[in-house]
Amino acid sequence: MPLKQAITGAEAIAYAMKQINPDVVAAYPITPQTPVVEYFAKYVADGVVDTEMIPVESEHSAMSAVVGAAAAGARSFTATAAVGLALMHEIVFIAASLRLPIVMAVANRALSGPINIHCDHSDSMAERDSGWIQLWAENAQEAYDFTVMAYRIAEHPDVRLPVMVNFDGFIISHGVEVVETLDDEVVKNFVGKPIRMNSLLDTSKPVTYGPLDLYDYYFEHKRQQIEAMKHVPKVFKQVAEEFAKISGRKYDLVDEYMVDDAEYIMVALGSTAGTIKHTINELRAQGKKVGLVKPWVFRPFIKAEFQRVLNARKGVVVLDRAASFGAEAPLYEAIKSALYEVAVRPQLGSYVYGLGGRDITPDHIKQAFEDAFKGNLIADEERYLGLRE
Amino acid sequence: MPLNAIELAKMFHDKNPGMTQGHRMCPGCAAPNVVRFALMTAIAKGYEPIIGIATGCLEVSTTIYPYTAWNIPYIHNAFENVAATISGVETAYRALLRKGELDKDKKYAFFAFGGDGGTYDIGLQSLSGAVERGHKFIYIVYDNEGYMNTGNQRSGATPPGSDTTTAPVGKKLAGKLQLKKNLVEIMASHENVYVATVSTSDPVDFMKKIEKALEFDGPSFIAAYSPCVRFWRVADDKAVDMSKLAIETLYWPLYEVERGVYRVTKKVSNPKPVAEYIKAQGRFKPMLSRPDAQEILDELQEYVNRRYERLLALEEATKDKPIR
Amino acid sequence: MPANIFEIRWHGRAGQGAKSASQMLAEAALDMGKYVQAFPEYGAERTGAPMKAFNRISDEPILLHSSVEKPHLVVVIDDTLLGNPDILSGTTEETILIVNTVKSVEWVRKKSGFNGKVCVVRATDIAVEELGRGTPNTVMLGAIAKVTGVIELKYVEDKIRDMFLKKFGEEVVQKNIKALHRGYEEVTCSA
Amino acid sequence: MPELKGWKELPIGGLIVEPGNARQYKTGTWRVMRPVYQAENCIHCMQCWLYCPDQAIVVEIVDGKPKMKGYNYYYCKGCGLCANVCPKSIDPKTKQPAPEDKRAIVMRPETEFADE
Repeated sequence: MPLKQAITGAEAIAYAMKQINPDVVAAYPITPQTPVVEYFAKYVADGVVDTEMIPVESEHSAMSAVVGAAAAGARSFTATAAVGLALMHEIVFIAASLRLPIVMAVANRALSGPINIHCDHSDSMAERDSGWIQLWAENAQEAYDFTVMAYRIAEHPDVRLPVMVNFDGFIISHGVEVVETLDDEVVKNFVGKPIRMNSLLDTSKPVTYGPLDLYDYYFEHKRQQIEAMKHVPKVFKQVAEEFAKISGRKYDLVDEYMVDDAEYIMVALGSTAGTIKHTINELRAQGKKVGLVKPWVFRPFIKAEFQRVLNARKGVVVLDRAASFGAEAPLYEAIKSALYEVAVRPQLGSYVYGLGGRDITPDHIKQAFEDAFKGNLIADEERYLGLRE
Repeated sequence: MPLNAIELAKMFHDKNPGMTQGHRMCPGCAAPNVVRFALMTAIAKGYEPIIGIATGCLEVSTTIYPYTAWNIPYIHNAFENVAATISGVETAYRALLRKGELDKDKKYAFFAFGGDGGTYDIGLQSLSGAVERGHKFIYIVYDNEGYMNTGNQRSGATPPGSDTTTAPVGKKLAGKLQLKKNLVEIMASHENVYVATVSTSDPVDFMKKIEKALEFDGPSFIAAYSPCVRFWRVADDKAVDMSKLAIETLYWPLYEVERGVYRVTKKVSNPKPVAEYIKAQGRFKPMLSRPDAQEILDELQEYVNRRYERLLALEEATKDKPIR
Repeated sequence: MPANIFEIRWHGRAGQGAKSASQMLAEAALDMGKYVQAFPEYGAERTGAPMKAFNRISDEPILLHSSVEKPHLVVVIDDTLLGNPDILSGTTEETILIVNTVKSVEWVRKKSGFNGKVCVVRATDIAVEELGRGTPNTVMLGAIAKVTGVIELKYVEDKIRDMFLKKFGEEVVQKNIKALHRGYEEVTCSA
Repeated sequence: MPELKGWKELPIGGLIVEPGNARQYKTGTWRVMRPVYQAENCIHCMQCWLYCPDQAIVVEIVDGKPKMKGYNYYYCKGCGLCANVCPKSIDPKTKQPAPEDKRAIVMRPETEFADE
């Protein structure tokens, strides 16, 4: 029987990992990811899981160790946040290039400096071209569900790419919410046995991982990675469909909320999407035709989904919890680029909000929608919510 | 009986010991022999080696896509993380063994190889962490005293007076001014570790130490003296000669530390002056033509003497009572 | 804020257990079939610094992820915090204030300058009497149950049992339940 | 060089799944000095075999003992380490380099073998 628990997002992810019972977990504590590691370490200490845990001396070694473990055929997991992810950066790319089905939970937190421990998306946005699949959770429930789904996507023979499960630091990681967890057996059967390929431990078929790959072959290997990303939508949908059968919860590439008749649509990632939904409910009560599209899958970025949903709307407001200094904010840039090819382009507006954990409230969201209602969205103007002038 | 050339030739004359022909290391490089000596020992003793290599000469020259000079499982991850990487492989082994997914009678040996750059400098944190965590693996640094892969830049292992491109001998400065980092002692300061220095010029000692490392219940760190004939500016056939000279001058003392117990495995009763070693190599030539050359030589000689005396004292001190 | 979401703000000092109390409240409310949130405010504070924690309780799924700005209930675990302007932030005359103090309602009103409904409970004293240590959480939950009805005692009792039975045994469970009930019984409010 | 395959044909991840295929790569073209084996002086001590960094010494087992049979010039890079470590390269009495006709290995410029 599914169980409703009041738990934090960090505990929800650790709980999912407990049910998955991975072979190897290598992680280093960093706020606000730390409770994920702590909860999991307790499972290991209590013998609830068979996992071998590597308490590494840095995030760089965490990612390095899971690369080694995954290449050895172990189902491997790590978790990090912010500057920890930045420290891993080099190896994040290597993990994807070696096509290792690693899963990593990222408690999204602002990158330094100045140092800040609170939520924004600058950490994962800096890794968006690393070749990892990026799933973005709105709440602890989605963080749990994506963790359960992640290995099925990562290990799929058509994909073989690492998956990053993003969940907002503190807001989701430390906030207690109601999470409906599945039975251990159900998760175990859903995730299944690891699909191992080219294990280093198979000495009968020795493989060489990570050779020097020069201009005569490197490009072809990158092309393969590009291709693998193209297979993600199909595989994600398959896995999501199966997941719906065991959970009753339906996921897709994008989450569409009240979009059918919406004239104005907001686009946002993570926990803010929930606050936007809440605000949409209020605005709908006032007769405003507003909706939300939230990328559940941000990498690969599925243009067609946004073209389908956003075509011919009156206004599209994109909220970014990360700035791209000297360029358009990352989510906005992607949406704007997608809309180049739609039949009827909506008015578009870019809003950056919530950097370093600055609160985003329904009032801020209404403010952005107001601009849209007035026809006052300017595609080339970046605006800020909750910022003091 | 210790392994010797005749026995090894019988075993390996028709097969490659992990590393194969067709690699593209420089002619006369010592590193392939460091690898072969280690892997032959492991295979001869019934182990199946799995190796990780840090970015460096050995890595780039043996795995130029689509070719690999390895017929054993191999992973290269990055420059600074081979210890962490192999710790992941070793942990995966323990996890899968526990879950009954591996043949429990099979003896794996996990090796990590790194140059001095990847070990003394950029990879030191990763190495220290992996050793502290107690993974059962053997880390071998092939120490050629500089970033030779990229053309002779200074590393923490470069000796004073050596001419490198990033610490060149100039009108003012005599090349690298600092002593070589004593990494062996740093590694010996980790608890529950087996640490040894080796040289290909003493294969019996080399292989005995590898054997010990294989049997040691914990991590091992082996520092292998590995002349770079190219950037030390010696003739292609001089790697073994230089290694011998390094031992005879006490520049590279052969010893081991097992859980704090020191043992000097090669006693040198009448050491040759270290100047003989220095003067045999072109990399010191620019320094030797400076007016302060003698001062530098004297300092180095003094250091070498002091280090050896210290080792003998530690051997004596830990003989009956380990220091930990 | 839609009326169907009940919002609570806790004020305490880091280390006093406001975070745990808010989580326990959330769990009890969940067992009542409610949707809940509990989240503390994180800075870099160490033991003793003033801190806040929050709850949302609703009959419907809670989508909001912003912080609580207009609490329906403010719970103050440490009366030395009264006078701190944070405590009144976002409150109206509709807001209820529950304070752990041995002082009177009038004293609290004067000290805080708060005009709405004020309730007081000697939570620390009761905890010392019943549990032998001054951890006021369960007493405060009893007071909240009485004053607001957002949680019911029997659900909190179940939580107490979940938390303490295995670790400390039935005696500790009973002591905590007693403390809970005394909080319920002994909280007094302004008219 | 092998045929340059397109991206659809290559194994993913840059993996090399054919162990030791570097053996196809001829390192013998690097050689400028050639070691020449003079079997009549060889004592089959296997020092050359032990030290050859390119595994270019050909050894066969005869009556249970390894015998040096010469070079695999496909791989030999001509570093001369074999000649250097060969005990027959030193005159046991004088401790000086032995005369060439007494050695088991002598190094010759590759140009002398241009016809081959």
